[in-house]
Amino acid sequence: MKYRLLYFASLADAAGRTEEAVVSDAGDPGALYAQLRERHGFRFDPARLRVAVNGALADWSQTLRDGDEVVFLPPVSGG
Amino acid sequence: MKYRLLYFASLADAAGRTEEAVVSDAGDPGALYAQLRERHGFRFDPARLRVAVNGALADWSQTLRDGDEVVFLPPVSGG
Amino acid sequence: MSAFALIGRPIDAAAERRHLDHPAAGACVTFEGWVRDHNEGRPVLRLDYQAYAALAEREGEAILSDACARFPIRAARCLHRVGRLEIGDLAVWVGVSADHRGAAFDACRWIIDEIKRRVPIWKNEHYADGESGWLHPDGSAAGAVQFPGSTLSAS
Amino acid sequence: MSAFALIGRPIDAAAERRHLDHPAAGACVTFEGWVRDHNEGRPVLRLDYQAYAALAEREGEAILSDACARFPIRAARCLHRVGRLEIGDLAVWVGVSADHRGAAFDACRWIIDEIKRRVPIWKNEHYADGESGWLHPDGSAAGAVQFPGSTLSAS
Repeated sequence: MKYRLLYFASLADAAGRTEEAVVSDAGDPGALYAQLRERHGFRFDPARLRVAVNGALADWSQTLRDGDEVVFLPPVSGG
Repeated sequence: MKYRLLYFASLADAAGRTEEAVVSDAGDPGALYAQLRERHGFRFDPARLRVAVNGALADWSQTLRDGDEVVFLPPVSGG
Repeated sequence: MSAFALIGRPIDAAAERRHLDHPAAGACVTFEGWVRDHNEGRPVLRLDYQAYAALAEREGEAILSDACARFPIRAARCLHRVGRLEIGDLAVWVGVSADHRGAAFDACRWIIDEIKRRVPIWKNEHYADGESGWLHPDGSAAGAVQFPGSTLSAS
Repeated sequence: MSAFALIGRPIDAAAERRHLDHPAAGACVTFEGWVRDHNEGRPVLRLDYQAYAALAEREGEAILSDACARFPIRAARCLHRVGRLEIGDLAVWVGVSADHRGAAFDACRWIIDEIKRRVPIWKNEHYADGESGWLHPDGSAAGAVQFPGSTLSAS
């Protein structure tokens, strides 16, 4: 399936891009992050991240569908 | 001795004036208030008031001197 | 200009706020007290504030100095209106800047609590039914014992 | 206009404050977060805020709605800057009006705590020594794990 990834903050720095289209057999955010972590060398354990699918917070085990926008959120520092 | 009294809020209403010169044999604010309470019908027990002498908070038993400015402060309601 | 002041004209909150600027400050908390249209269930039309100015300014300055000693803050200011105010008017303004927000919140709240507790300022509320009364809080939960104003006590 | 917004230009705090007016409100508490000249002992020159806008606005609105349900308040608003900011710039503004000051203080503090805890906005600090780094707080007392920025990671 094909997913659209957005990257922010240090994840964007590590990936060297702010977005990318990914073709993957990962069926949920947990599996997808494991693949992308290996590809881009992300330093965060998933326990320190949140994940959003199509603009809403989601579970790591939520079933992904073709075309979903997936965003891994590192710890925030607004305010 | 002669004292200058300033009255605020409901004490001014009860006294019908905002200040007055008083000749009295009262030697401290406690005795002076007892006299003025009788004259003007002030409803406050002294325990609910504070007293200031010459612009600074004072004790009820502080010795007054001729010419002192004395102010009995009802409970405040600023803010 | 001193950090506490009584003021007979409208408070310029934006101008006051600029006095709190500090390059090391990351947080600024302000409190504004507005004239409400009701108190203890009674409709209020307007009010008057009266102050014993000499002592009020001394006490106000002491509160701000105490706040700077008690809390890790950079600056603290307070202005309080006197005279006639209408519904929605800004009656009292408190501003605090600090490196971190916890101290700014704590100090701002402590200052307004102390201002209300001990600065010699009194409020006379004018009600929709034509009555008026000085508020003299008695420290109970009800908050205030109300005394009829001079209009009534003349009767 | 919605109560929470990301904004790429300077925040007009006075204009925002007027949106909180309510005739029954007697208290208004505002929080301003300013860009400090230091963090964890390092001199800071400027910073950039980046946001995942769609989710940040959704989370921000949810926080303000929650605040109105949790606290007896009349209005609550928040604006957060994105993009490049300089020392002393206003980065985030929170305002709350309420009948009584206790709820206004409590709600304002709760809102900024929640904003900092969960709204997807990230800060990149640029230091006096030329380094920069995204801040990713780890929940510890130290407050933040710092990641070198892209300039460094290219080396």
